[in-house]
Amino acid sequence: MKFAVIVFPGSNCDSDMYHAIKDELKEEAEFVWYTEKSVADYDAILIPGGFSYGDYLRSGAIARFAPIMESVIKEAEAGKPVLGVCNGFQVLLEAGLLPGAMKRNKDLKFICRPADLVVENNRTWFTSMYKEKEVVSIPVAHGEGNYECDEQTLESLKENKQIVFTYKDDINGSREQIAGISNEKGNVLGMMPHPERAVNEILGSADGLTLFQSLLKNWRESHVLTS
Amino acid sequence: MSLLLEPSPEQIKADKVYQEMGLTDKEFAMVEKILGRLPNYTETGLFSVMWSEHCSYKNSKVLLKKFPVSGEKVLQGPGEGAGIIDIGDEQAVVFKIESHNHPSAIEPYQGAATGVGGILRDVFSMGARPVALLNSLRFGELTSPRVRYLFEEVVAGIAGYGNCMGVPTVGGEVQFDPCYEGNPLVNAMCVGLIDHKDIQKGRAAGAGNTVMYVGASTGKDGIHGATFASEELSEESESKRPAVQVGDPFMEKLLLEACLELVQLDSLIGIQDMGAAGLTSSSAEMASKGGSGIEMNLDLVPQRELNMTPYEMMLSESQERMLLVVKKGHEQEVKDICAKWNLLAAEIGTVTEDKNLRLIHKGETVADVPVDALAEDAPVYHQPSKEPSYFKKFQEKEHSVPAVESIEDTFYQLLKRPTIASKEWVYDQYDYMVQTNTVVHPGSDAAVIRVRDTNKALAMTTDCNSRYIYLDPEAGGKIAVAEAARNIVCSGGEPLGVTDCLNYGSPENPEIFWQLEKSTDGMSEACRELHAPVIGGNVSLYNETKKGAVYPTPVVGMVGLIEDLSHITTQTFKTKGDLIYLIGE
Amino acid sequence: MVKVHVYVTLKSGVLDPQGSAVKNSLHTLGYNEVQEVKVGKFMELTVENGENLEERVKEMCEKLLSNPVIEDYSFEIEEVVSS
Amino acid sequence: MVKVHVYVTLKSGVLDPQGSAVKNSLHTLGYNEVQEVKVGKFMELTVENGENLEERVKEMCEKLLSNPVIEDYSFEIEEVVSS
Ligand SMILES: Nc1ncnc2c1ncn2[C@@H]1O[C@H](COP(=O)(O)OP(=O)(O)O)[C@@H](O)[C@H]1O
Repeated sequence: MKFAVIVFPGSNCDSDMYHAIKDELKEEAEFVWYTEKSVADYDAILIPGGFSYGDYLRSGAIARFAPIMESVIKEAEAGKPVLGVCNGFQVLLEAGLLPGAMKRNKDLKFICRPADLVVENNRTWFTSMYKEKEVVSIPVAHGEGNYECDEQTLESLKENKQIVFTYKDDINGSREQIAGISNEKGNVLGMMPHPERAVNEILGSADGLTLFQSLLKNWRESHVLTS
Repeated sequence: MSLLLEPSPEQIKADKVYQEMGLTDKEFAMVEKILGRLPNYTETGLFSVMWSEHCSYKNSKVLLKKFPVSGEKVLQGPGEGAGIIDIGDEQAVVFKIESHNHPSAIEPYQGAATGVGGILRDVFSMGARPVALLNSLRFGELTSPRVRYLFEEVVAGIAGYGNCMGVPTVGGEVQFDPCYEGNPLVNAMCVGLIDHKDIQKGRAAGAGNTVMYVGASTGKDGIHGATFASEELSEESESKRPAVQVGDPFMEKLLLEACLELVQLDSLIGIQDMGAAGLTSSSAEMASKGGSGIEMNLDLVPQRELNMTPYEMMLSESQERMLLVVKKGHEQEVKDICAKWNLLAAEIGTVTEDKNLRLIHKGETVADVPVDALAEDAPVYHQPSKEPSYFKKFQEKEHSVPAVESIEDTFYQLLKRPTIASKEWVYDQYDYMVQTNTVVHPGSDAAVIRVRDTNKALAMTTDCNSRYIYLDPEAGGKIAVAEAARNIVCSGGEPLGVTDCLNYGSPENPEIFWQLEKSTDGMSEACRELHAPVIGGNVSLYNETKKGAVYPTPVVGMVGLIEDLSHITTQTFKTKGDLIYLIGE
Repeated sequence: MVKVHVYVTLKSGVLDPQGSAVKNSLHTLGYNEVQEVKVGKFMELTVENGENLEERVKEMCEKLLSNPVIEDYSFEIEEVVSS
Repeated sequence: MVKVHVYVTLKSGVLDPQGSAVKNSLHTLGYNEVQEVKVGKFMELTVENGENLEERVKEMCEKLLSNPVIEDYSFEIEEVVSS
């Protein structure tokens, strides 16, 4: 399986994502520079964390207009798996691929720590190897992870099972302790916690690797079916 | 300010304008003698910053000479942006600590942030990729609202810059004591990794080669910051204060990535960060080290404001800038890399044979001075030293053991002291995991970073108990080094070397100079004993307010090598029933 | 040349963590008369005067300067400065 | 009740990285008529009307709402709303 890791000016978890795929999942990964035009040649698209454009104005607001995003949006709409982590999630929100928006953490401070997440929906491409309601440890590192959306959006998120991860404890003020959501189709996942930082016990947890393994497994299975 | 308002050379001498810039009468006379004429305003500025304590170490040079600086594995000792030590497999570790005390006292967020920015540039201008940041902080007591403000903002500033850069902040220390009330200490340390073949030096060599400017444009911020750092803080500091430098970590991230690509170019001759004293120190030092001169056309310097004078451009401390020397004819290679990272790259001058720093502005030569005079010939002072009376009193005191009525109460009392309490509130705000190499997180004795694609790791720590050093500088100096070494060893590493940041009061006070002397003696001895050479550091003097000087605070930054990942040990008790041993005296 | 002042604020009903922090600090300092604080952004754009100025500023606000999911914006075309 | 609008901007000469990022982004989007962007803060305070209102708001601005080392502030006491 071939993964694209999108690199914006200011991305800084791009290498971590790359190494998670290459060294731990042992699949192919390539960096794709923000000025490029197409991600059509890849099987999945990863938008890493960091501070694209310094997070100036609003996190993700400027990156969302980078040239590569047109192709990302197109592929996402066509059903290709897209994962946005942290700043990548913020970019997906700004681009309208996922509903809602991010505000500053409720106590206005950046937080970096291992976090307990509850797998709310394990019937997605990204989470099928977790158990439902399983508690997994995946670190967070963000200043603006306080998820906000209106009532209507929240209702439809719930109805469509788009809430994929929640925080076990309220760490940043997010509505309903939401940590990660998918789009309606389920092929686009945005999450604030960093699965690529939890891919080996030496880093404190390997719970994040399961996410990439699920994706790989589901992709392989669908690939066998379609080809 | 327009050129016309600058005082003439004669006025500078008659009205002692140089004093405001930080030069003494004697030093000005030396300048006059070196030049064989009176310096103009810009030239006086060049000498005043280059001869400030911050750039010249004129008061501390004699002390730094005592440190052991060599060792089998030392690839670069003190003198460059950062020191370098071999770790095998054609790889090396690069590290350095630096202070940003005075800027942080005035504007804590930006002061601390730009301190982190500066130390990062020192490391990546050597060609190394920064892999970790640490810090060492001192504040007054948290009961004061101003101190709380300083503490919160300094921590936020360190986090803001380091997190955005994607370099994990993995360790440090915080101490609270009334002596730091008006003069907090903010020291930042950076550790980088490099392949031997990529090691760069800050040199300008080869007459005819091109001097290039890369990064942010030059503004009027931080003019005279180096001199400011070399004075006591007073009420006046507020008004005399230069425009505060604001950091742009996003720009620095681009600069980092661009520099790591630039160092791969065969046509790159030298590169240096424009840190304190900006264009002046970088150009004069590079030329002096390269045994050549530099001529720069200041009209070509990217400027953020209209009508900047040569004086302002040369003394500006705008952040996120680098000076490069590139083989003639290869400028486009540099421009291409910079364009990829959306950075400015301008050709601003050439390397010359005559060993002078010559500045051209609007067609006129506005400065022409020998580079060695700026970079090498600053006066060296051996300040008088005197044992303080408090020391004698302390020595005469009888040893006493504090009476402890309830061990439990005392234990909780101690844990409640902010200096001893958990620092989770601090390091929770730092992204200590980015780069996914942090194997031992903050909260243990030393932080551990694995070296990717090897079975090795690096342990690192900053330590200094300034109360010990105040009470007995020589023993305290040894203790600081020994504590750092213990932290490394306990984590499974062997000490490789030390970087230090000497934070003291005014060296012109003999009792403070005595503290400096004694504590550096102690540190030197411990470093020698432990085979941990000092490969770089920084000196921050004049940390005083009206109420007095801070405790002598020589912060020790130490890095150790862990040969095998299986040697990594953490601080915590692991399993019920395990035996507890106490070893040592 | 014209100066355009753009104001971006959180939509009413959206909890404003910065606003409440500022309010609490003001209370701590003794300014108890402050009932509510909202923190937003203020941007000053220097723009070459041209056709459809107002229309174009509106677009900039909607596309980039504000996030319509949680923010409202307003702007004023301030003053004409000699160019 | 009165509404107080507070505007906080960077002092001239102080670097404004946000402003330049926004300007560049506007150019990328084709709004080349934008010459300069400065980003600051806008705060809306709802305050009980009382003695020395202006004086007290000034104090708040200096003590808390702006950072006098790098920022300037200004304010308007906007409108009286029925309480
Ligand atoms: N300013 C700081 N930045 C990052 N980490 C810090 C800082 N201060 C303390 N820490 C971390 O907190 C832990 C405890 O620090 P400290 O109380 O100074 O203990 P010790 O005396 O064992 O070094 C250490 O792991 C240290 O690295």
